[in-house]
Amino acid sequence: MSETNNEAVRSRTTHEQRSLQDASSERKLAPLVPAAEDPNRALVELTHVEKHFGDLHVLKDINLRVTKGEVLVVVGPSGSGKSTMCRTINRLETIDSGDIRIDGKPLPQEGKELANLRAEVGMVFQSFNLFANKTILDNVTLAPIKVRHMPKKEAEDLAMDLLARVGVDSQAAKMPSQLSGGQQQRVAIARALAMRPKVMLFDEPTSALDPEMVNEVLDVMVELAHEGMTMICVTHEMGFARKAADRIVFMANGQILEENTPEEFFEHPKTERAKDFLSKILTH
Amino acid sequence: MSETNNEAVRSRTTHEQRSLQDASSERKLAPLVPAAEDPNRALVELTHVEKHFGDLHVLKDINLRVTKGEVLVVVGPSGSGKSTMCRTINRLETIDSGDIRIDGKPLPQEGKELANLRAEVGMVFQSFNLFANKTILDNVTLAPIKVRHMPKKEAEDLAMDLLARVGVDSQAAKMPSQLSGGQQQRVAIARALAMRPKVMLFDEPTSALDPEMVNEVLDVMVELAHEGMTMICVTHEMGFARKAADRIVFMANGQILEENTPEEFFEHPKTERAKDFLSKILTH
Amino acid sequence: MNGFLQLFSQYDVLGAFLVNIELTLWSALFSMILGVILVVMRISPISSLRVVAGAYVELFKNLPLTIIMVFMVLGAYAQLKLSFSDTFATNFFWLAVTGLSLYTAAFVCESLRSGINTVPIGQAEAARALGLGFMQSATEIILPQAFRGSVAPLGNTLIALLKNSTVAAAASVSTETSSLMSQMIEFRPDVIIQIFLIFAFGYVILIIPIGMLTTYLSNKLAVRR
Amino acid sequence: ACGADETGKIRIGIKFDQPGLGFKKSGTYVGFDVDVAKYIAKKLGYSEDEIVWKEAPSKQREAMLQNGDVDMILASYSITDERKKAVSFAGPYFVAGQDLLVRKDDQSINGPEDLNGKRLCSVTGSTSAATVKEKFASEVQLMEQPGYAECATALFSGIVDAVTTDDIILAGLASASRGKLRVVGKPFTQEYYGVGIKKGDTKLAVKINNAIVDMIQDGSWENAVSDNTKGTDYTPDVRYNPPTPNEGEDA
Amino acid sequence: MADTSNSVLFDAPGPKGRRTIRIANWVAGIVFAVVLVLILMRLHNPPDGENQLSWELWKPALEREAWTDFYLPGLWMTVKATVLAVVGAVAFGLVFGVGRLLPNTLLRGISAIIVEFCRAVPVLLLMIFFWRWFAFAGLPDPSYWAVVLALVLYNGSVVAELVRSGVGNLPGGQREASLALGLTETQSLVQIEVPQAVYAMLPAAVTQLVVVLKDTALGSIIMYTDLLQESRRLGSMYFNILQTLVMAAVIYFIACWLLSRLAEWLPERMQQRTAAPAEPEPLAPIAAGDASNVNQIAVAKEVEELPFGGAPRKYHVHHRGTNASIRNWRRTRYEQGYDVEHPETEEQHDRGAGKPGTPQAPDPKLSSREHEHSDHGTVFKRGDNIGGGRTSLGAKPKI
Ligand SMILES: Nc1ncnc2c1ncn2[C@@H]1O[C@H](COP(=O)(O)OP(=O)(O)OP(=O)(O)O)[C@@H](O)[C@H]1O
Ligand SMILES: Nc1ncnc2c1ncn2[C@@H]1O[C@H](COP(=O)(O)OP(=O)(O)OP(=O)(O)O)[C@@H](O)[C@H]1O
Ligand SMILES: [Mg+2]
Ligand SMILES: [Mg+2]
Repeated sequence: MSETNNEAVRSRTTHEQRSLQDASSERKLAPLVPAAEDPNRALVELTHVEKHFGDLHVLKDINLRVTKGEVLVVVGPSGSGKSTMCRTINRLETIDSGDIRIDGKPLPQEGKELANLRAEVGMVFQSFNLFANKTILDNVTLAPIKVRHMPKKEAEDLAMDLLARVGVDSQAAKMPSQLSGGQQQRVAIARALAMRPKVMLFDEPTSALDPEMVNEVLDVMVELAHEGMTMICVTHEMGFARKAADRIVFMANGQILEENTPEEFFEHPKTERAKDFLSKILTH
Repeated sequence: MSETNNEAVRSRTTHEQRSLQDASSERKLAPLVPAAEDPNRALVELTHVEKHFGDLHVLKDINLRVTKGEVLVVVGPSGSGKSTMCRTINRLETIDSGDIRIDGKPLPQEGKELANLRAEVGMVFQSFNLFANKTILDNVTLAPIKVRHMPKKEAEDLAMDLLARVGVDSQAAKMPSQLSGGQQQRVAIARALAMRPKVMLFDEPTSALDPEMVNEVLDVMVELAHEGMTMICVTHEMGFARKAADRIVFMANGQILEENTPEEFFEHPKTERAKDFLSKILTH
Repeated sequence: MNGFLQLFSQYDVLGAFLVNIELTLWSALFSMILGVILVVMRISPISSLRVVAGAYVELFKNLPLTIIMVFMVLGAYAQLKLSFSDTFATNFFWLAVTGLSLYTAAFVCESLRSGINTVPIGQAEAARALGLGFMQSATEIILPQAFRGSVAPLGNTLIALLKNSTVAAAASVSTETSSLMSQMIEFRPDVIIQIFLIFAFGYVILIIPIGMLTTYLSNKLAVRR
Repeated sequence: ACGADETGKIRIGIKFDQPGLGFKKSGTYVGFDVDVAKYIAKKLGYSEDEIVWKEAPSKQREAMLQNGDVDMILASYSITDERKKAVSFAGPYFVAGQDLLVRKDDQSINGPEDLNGKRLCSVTGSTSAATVKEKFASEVQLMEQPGYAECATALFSGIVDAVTTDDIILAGLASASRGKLRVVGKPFTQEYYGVGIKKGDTKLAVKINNAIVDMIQDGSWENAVSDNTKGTDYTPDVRYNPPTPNEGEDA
Repeated sequence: MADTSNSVLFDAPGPKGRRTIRIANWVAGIVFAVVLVLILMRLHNPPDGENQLSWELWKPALEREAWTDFYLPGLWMTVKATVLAVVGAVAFGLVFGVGRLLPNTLLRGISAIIVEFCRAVPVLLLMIFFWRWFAFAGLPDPSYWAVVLALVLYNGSVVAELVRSGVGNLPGGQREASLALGLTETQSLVQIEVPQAVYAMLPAAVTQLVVVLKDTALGSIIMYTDLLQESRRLGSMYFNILQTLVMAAVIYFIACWLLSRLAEWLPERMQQRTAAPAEPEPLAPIAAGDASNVNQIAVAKEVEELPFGGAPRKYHVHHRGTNASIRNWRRTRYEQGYDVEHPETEEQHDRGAGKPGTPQAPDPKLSSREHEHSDHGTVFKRGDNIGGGRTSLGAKPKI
């Protein structure tokens, strides 16, 4: 079934993609990702990361290395620590021990440097988290203006560019609550991209969406992957994982149990936990 | 793709089922359904049922007949009146005209008779609706004690029996909020079963659940179907529909548009609406 | 300083607080009773009862307590001859209690109703679907949950009542704290700030524990959903 | 106070809420205090539209004079030694006495001694009721109300039997009562109503005293009293009235 | 708030039920009418005193002069005090509400003490004190400023709590999203959280306006010439004080009632601009420093009624966001009793007891609740426990 599922995703994607490309050919858009330099540089590197919530050991000796341009998909049962790991990468969650490096530099602990680092790591949340008191456009321009001190005009141009790219430019003046979930999530992606991040983190970006809207968001992500963005995605969308991932990481109980290519992982999971998980996730 | 989907459901189900049966073989459990008598008796019969909400015509001339032991699955787009129909059957919603009979008797309008009838129709809600102020065990024993005047001891034995059957007996002393959605829904099924209902109504029992928990609930429902329970299920789980349904009813716009066997319905939907609906529902 | 201490032997500050506490307790009792009656009327299926209770609540919620207190004396007592005792002090005390109770009952009713509103309709439907009757589902499922949801708003109402008891001054109760504070200020305007702080902290000391207790109870009893 | 141009005008503090003495009605001010104030102002060289009336509630009178909010106050302001520490007085222009107001048909009360076992109303914060209780009738029950109108209403409806305060105020109430109330007419204290002025302003005090003398002599004083107590058979205590204004002339 | 109180208790009545209801309806209606008539008769013909319904008494209370000389000037004074008090209260509330959220412990503590103090002292005491104090100090218009200042302090403290619970009620995601974009904590507070808290609190602030308006009537006790005082004066001219007070009451009622309607009309509009629940009932937390009781009331808000009074279908919300407590998430839940056991011990327990084949839910309670996950697009984000780790006074566990 996963095969067919995947096919369905693919067919829809190419369709959507075409129209997106149509849109982008009308205006000249800047590339989303800074030009690649050394393809083997580690952009994100976690070594021996440990994290407790009180008595609960949520991250156990996590080691992970994401190189430039790589698309990493993290899967695993609920509560296995996927979100926590994702959030430690831009220090929304502190770690107890271990080391996290972004683009070779250790994660700053606080203050301006931390804010600057966070600006380089884009994050997209399950629940969109658009700023409810700002219009779509303001949502996207806020950080460039406040953090990057970009002139308002320039920030707005950039924002309209990005909104066009994710296909919601016509909604720029609306409030977030007036958009559908899928549109909101695409705005959230544009908002993160506006900071020209080196790496993007996605924490279950589609699981709060109505089924009909899942694909419009996945399409944007697929395109982003194609453009060479470095991405870490926590997701349950196996079709997307198969299609876009360079590598799949399987977590359970706070540990990384498997790391493999999509083909290998889906066809020949090595651990019992992964087999069990796949059987659960793929049956309906 | 639906084929594979279906297969997956089947394979998992049998696996789970086996283990459920293992569990039940450890203790001797009473059968869930009173011994069958006349297989062709109509347990639930709706004739010319009409219902408005203000100007909105939600049920238009509904005619439906469910015989003993039959498993009826109701599908249809959102807002088509599936839930409303389901709820009229035990008069959580009143009807404007038409006739509803349960086991040959017309639906009482109020008072003790209505309560008694409702006791014979089990209902499982989308949002579980476990009594938040009672423990799991009390949730299940409440109605047998209060309505059926069963001695406490006996009711508790019965409840533990049923909880074991749905696999949550270890949680009996907890409060509902401490259980996962899947567990809560299974308790809700046990609670309905504790009244030894003649027919069970399920209103989208899995759509408020996290994906991983859907199957644990569907498994219980499948087993129930196998034991011969008469069931009316509103659901979007097509795998379940294919596997367990004797008949599928397709509703749209308050009308019953199609009634057919699962095979016929899925392979050769007769109406455009059904085709359209199926194409939407089966793509992801 | 000596004069200041002398002020307290001369004026019965504790006694004044006692008057306010008594006013509060009696009014709490009566407003609770009336509030329950109102809420029952308000949620009953009988529309005339609903209308009357609704009108009552709207009326008292939107009138200044001061006016109500004045009406108690000039309207209820002077015109309708509602009298509790031939002794003026007692009579005005009870008139003040009546006024406070009438006023607070509207808020009690709202608190209880918001408690009932915290019960999701699904709970009632589940109870009905299992064959529980009206009394059974009310006593077993709805009211226990509704009561727990009312704890916090009721606590807020009680605190408001204690503070409002000072308005009894408008109903000629002259022994309570605000009247006494006025008298003391009249007598010793030079220590006005100290006098005020004494009374203010009296209320802080009374109210903080009520608040803590309410919070504790409402968290403790809260229905987890 | 609200930004009206006050240069070249005289600001006089009066009560706004005492029928018969100082009362705001249809945008104008009426009452005995008002009449006296107008007369004084005229003698000081201010026409009627050069007067700015200000409300002077009992508890704010000293402060208003000290701040210079008003030039003088005529607001049933009794001359006392305590008050003279903070302000000066001119006058007195009237000697009031504490008296009782009762229902017209109630013949049982003819003096403060008759109040034993009866109910008496006074306004919050005044000492007049306490005086009655201490000196004349220890068995009396007291009720405090925020204003005299409330007391009078209570008297109407029978929940109290008498209202006590200065006789001229009671007379004002009685005159507004459509003949249903009467003043007993046996004042049992003396209150010397003075014109409150800024402390030590002897020059002004002399001018005011002269004006009051004039007023008494040309009969305007008599007229003012009778105008404002119309409909009652009230007469001021003749033992003290009209008074000799001699306050505040020595510094 | 969706009013489900009726449908929650009563089943839709059948024919017999409807008849009983109809009869009861008439009986009750007649009883109330009779009571009303009795009261009016009593007023018409009291044992002593005058007929309170006579036109002679009502006319002076209703005529033109009464309005131009008494009610309208009084109302103006009332409005003057109300408006200034509201403006002051909002300013006070914003300053100290934000003060209670600042990272600095000292500022937070001071704000907390001020707010809690102002909330506990009866407004009347404040008024009397300021009135006397200002009079002694020789300020002009002491009663006006006393009324305004007392109302500012009390209502400002309520607004402060509304701001705080508004910020606390925001889903944690709003703050996280701004941090993730590289904004600093203070920027996030100023740009994102406080504006939304203000939108969320606006309806409640309008409700609070009703309280302010009503409380100005206390000013009459300290001789402020507001509507109540003016109508008393009018009444002392014709001895129809009851009538004039009734008129004052009617004016107060209408003004407050209109404001209440406004407060009910606002939330829908405000909800578009905030991720916190915007509600007309001020859900100011009760006790010193603890705002957590908000969540019990919030549950009710999830039930939204359908247009024709039937039962709403989808209200199961398993995940709620909370902003204030994000750092203390687990401890607060533990304190609130969601977790009877520590998750870890329980998992082991589960595993030990779990029978083979029992569908093993991966630690159900915690995981399912933490993440905001909403049913079908409508994202309900509700405050779960407010003020958990951020307040100095009440953040400690209550037991
Ligand atoms: N702030 C917190 N405080 C305490 N415990 C937490 C907190 N956040 C997460 N947890 C716990 O840590 C564990 C890992 O959580 P995490 O959210 O990372 O899981 P996940 O893999 O993302 O799950 P899901 O698929 O449900 O999103 C869970 O047991 C969760 O209950
Ligand atoms: N109590 C009510 N008052 C008014 N309209 C209602 C009420 N309940 C349902 N409706 C409307 O009646 C129609 C049918 O609703 P119903 O819930 O039966 O649909 P459904 O098929 O169950 O949809 P879904 O798949 O979304 O659950 C919808 O348009 C709904 O908005
Ligand atoms: Mg997660
Ligand atoms: Mg439905």
